[in-house]
Amino acid sequence: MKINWFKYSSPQTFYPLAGKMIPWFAWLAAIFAVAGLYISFAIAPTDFQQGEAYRIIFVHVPAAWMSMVIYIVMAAWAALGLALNARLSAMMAQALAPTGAIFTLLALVTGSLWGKPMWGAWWVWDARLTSELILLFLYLGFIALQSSIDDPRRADKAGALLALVGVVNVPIIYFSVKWWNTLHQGSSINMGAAPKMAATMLLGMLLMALAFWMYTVAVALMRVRCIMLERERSTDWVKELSLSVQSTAGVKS
Amino acid sequence: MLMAQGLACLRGDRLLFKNVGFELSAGGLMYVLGENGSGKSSLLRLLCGLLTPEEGTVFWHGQAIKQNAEIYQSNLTYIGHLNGLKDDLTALENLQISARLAGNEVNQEEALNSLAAIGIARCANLPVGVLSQGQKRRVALARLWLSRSKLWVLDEPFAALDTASVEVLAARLSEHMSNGGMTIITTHQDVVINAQSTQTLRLSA
Amino acid sequence: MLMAQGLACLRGDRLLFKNVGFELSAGGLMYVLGENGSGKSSLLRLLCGLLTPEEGTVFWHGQAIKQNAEIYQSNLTYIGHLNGLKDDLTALENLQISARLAGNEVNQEEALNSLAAIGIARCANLPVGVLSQGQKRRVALARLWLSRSKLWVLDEPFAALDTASVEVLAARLSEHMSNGGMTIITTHQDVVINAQSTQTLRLSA
Amino acid sequence: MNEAWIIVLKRDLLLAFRRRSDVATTLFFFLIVSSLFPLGIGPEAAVLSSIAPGVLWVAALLAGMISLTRLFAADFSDGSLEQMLIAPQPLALLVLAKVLAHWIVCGLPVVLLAPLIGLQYALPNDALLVLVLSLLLGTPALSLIGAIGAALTLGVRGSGLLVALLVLPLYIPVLIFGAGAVAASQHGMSAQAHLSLLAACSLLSLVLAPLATAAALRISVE
Amino acid sequence: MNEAWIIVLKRDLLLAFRRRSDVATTLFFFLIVSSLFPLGIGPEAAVLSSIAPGVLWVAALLAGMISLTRLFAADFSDGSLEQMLIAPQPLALLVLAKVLAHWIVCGLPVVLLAPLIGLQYALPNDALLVLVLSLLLGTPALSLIGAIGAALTLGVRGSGLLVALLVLPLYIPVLIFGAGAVAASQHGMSAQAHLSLLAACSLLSLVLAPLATAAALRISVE
Amino acid sequence: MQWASWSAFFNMGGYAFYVWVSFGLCLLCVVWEVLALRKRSAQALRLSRLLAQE
Ligand code: HEM
Ligand SMILES: Nc1ncnc2c1ncn2[C@@H]1O[C@H](COP(=O)(O)OP(=O)(O)OP(=O)(O)O)[C@@H](O)[C@H]1O
Ligand SMILES: Nc1ncnc2c1ncn2[C@@H]1O[C@H](COP(=O)(O)OP(=O)(O)OP(=O)(O)O)[C@@H](O)[C@H]1O
Ligand SMILES: [Mg+2]
Ligand SMILES: [Mg+2]
Repeated sequence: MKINWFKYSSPQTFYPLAGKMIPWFAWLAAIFAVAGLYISFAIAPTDFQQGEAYRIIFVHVPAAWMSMVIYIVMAAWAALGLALNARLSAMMAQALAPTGAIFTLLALVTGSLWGKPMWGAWWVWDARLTSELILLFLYLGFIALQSSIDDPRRADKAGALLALVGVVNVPIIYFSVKWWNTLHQGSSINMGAAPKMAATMLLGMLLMALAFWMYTVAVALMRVRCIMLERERSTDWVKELSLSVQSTAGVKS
Repeated sequence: MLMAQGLACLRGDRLLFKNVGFELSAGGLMYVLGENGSGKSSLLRLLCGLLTPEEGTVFWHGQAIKQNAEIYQSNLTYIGHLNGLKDDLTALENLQISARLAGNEVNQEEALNSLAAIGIARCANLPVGVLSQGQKRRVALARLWLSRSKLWVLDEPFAALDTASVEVLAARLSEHMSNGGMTIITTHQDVVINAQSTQTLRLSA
Repeated sequence: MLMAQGLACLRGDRLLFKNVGFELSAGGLMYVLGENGSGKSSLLRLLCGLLTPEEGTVFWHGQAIKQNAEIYQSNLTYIGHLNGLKDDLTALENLQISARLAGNEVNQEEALNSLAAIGIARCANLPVGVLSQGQKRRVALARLWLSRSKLWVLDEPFAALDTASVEVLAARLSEHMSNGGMTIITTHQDVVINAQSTQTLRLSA
Repeated sequence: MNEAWIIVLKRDLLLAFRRRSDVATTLFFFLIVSSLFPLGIGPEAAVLSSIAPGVLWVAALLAGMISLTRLFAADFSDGSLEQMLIAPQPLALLVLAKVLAHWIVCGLPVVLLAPLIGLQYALPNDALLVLVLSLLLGTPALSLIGAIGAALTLGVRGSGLLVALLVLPLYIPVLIFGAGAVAASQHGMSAQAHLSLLAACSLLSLVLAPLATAAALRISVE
Repeated sequence: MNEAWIIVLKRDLLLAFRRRSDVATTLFFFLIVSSLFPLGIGPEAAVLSSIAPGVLWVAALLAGMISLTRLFAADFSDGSLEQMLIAPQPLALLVLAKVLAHWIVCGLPVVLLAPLIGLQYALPNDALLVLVLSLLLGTPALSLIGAIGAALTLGVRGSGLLVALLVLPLYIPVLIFGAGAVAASQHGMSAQAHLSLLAACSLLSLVLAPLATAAALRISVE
Repeated sequence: MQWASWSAFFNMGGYAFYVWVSFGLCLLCVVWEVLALRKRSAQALRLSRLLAQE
């Protein structure tokens, strides 16, 4: 089954390439983060309704965005892996899932931390909050399924199938949850109450989102390298690599 | 009629075998031999299409079995380690259902006859759950008296059978081959089976 | 030392056997033979105390085994159809745990040696779930190299083993008997085992 | 009739008949779960009737899910599943037959029992009717979606609860529309919209789920 | 230490560790089930907080029961159970070790997660504390009683219903005292009495359940 | 620049807890994830080195 679709789809060639890409994305992430944090804390004015608490928006919203984007990207990799039987795609999907779950968790936690001062409650069953919670469940299901299957190729395929089923369902879930909350008389507060966004705030959020995005790429590449090492443990290239790393101790491959 | 080319099988991260090929024609019998863990069962599952080979292809009448799965499968009878029996159904019901699922319509009398052939007519109306290991195996093997498939793939059919049953089964296999059927079999026992042509595939761990 | 008197076994509404009795003394080997379904496995489970006999009693050193269960059980090693292995644990872990549960403290080296003795040292650190049928059986049987029990009760230990392993196991059994142990065994294969005294119990269906 | 799917359907129904008590357990589970709440929450009729749609639907959902975890497990461990995979018929069809049998055996009784429990929760008559209707339209989707989860987790370590984790989030739309329908009729509104959405969920899963399940089975049996 | 029960305990913990996802799934089952109710019932905080004690306890009960149904199933089908039966140690002790392992792995995490979910149901702080306490005292009883049921279901055809009939009624006192304790503290009363009763349930089942379970296992294995 | 002093900055208009915990948690997740991955990678390399030297 050797489709030499693309030279870098083989772990052996992708591993060093990824290694070269990681620092670039890491630096980009750092630069965007510094710029974003500068805007969020130094430039953006105090909100007259919410006071300084609104600054949570600069991590909350980018995290929420990333949680959704990553799921879609992950499903796309999974589909590609299933369709082309390409190992690398499946590994990318697997590498993205934990980061996606972390961002989902961060969105939930920062949202809660925002909700407490604004609404007086850590949690309300608002449509958007609820669907974010369900998204967390979907991520966890994907991770749990993959981690409980030993055979990596089977895990890849099963995970990919699950991600695809999830993608079909995500919009359905999203709209049903939305509808659910508007039909029952909703909570008196909702996130629409957040202030109309000023341009600086939007810029800050965008920069932070870019930082998160670059970070995600860097971390996913790191994780995919780990996965490659673990899976191809008994192949020659990994053995050679591990020996060469030792001989040039401290130098990254 | 059945041909395999360059088969390789990877389980976990171990390559069990590679470059396995053979040709089996009508009336042919093939023994798959090898030590425990050498990959005999895996090879048989590959040949049935239950496992996807890492490399290589299996052909049935010149066509890859993945391409014309339905035709191939209607010519195939596979009996693996597992008997494929339901503990709550009687031997007779189990036999009829598994034969029908494989596409052979059978009536009750035919089913009873085949149970009698392998010597467990007495258990026909007992739920399979209460049978002994060897009796269960015999219920599963009784399908061979009903099967009209060309190709039989049998994974250690003789294990747990008593001597009388081994002989009965060997006779049935010989009959199948003399009717132009094909059989692929793994076993650790020495059993005499007659065939128009006999070949041996030895896997080494 | 082991004595059975007037054993009868009822499974469902069928009387499998009745009035089965025997005496087995140190160094003795007993084959339990019979066709599929004649009640060999049931007899073995009776002797282990896993089944309660319909009639009759099993005595160990003159005492009914129900009366002094703990002493009897600390002298007993039983390996049934089922291997008693956990798929998620490695062969080594499985072996150590099952030996300890039976009351034999073993260290890792001893366990490794016994895996090596039956030829699966290579699989020692693999989870048992990925092993082949015969390999799993060998992991279960490796306990016999660690066991210090007097009485071994083995249900078809040779099924699914390749020829080399059969010989290794037979040699181990002979050694056990020459050390004054006792073995009760069922099998459908012809295997040469040496014992100070050999007897055969034939059950007819 | 010798279509393979009819054989599978008949076989599964026969098996269920032989193990009648299994069927009873699903039903009993539903019954118990829905009667535990009054014990945990207290007996006020007003509170109970306001939470009834949600509780009954969640109970139905859980009952369905729990009985599903074993949809393919027995077939897998006794080898019948292998035989189904190499049967000369489309696997998706056989899967559909199995799901249908499961629904007849586990889904339908719950649907029929539900109004009885609704009475305990002091639901008015038209709400009871809507409850039955919504369950009738929604439970097939539960069975179909659940089958995917059951197939994916076959032979996997700790599959029982894993199924829950995979499947329950996917059940949420069905829950929302189902409970929504009953609640709407409780508040004197029309349940039509919810019911159509439920039917749409079932239809969509009827088309897609058997294919996904068949693919998952092939993966799991490797 | 070579006591057989310690070996069993260690083995089961090791197995659970190998299948870490199992532990996580019990937890997530609890989490998901308790988040389903708001979706079925509606988001009003007042309603939710009034039903929270009942809902959370029922969810804990279900999570326990579901993970328990298979407490001995794997041991039974792979033959380890036979080996435990003929081990030269009292079976009841080995059973206790298995139940303890199960509780550490499945019960304890639920206890620890519960307050987080309590927050979602808008429970006040002291009610949260009582919730944790009541779960801590009550879940051992659930595990111990459930083990009897698990032992009875083993391989015995048609015992499914029997188990549900046997176990769930026995769970009911635990549910009532547990939910009662939380509700009491919600209403500003002392939860002391409820909590002592819970502890009594656990102690009683600690004494009786292992013996009953051992007897049931011997019957099931015949 | 809108902060009168560093202490005003750290005080975040009385919302210090919420704001700093939010940002702190993000930072913590990032740091933890990166460190965990480096450890995992080192472990994988060590294991395959052991395999290679065998
Ligand atoms: C646990 C609690 C919360 C969760 C799970 C949550 C979740 C989300 C999600 C998923 C988004 C992205 C939605 C989208 O882009 O379509 C989002 C955006 C947002 N959230 Fe939250 N949120 C929470 C609490 C809050 C609170 C308390 C506030 C403010 C009072 C808030 C204000 C916002 C704002 C202003 C946006 C950006 C809206 C937009 O881009 O259209 N969130 N949140
Ligand atoms: N629980 C049971 N209920 C009813 N009958 C049973 C039960 N268990 C076993 N039997 C019957 O007891 C008989 C003997 O079974 P047993 O397993 O002891 O046979 P065996 O001699 O070991 O056969 P084999 O060589 O096939 O292993 C069988 O005919 C079986 O049908
Ligand atoms: N799912 C799996 N993952 C990893 N390895 C596996 C898997 N299944 C089987 N193996 C390995 O493949 C090898 C061959 O297994 P197989 O069952 O084909 O052997 P076999 O020749 O049939 O042996 P036996 O004579 O014992 O039946 C074994 O060493 C086993 O450890
Ligand atoms: Mg084999
Ligand atoms: Mg037997």
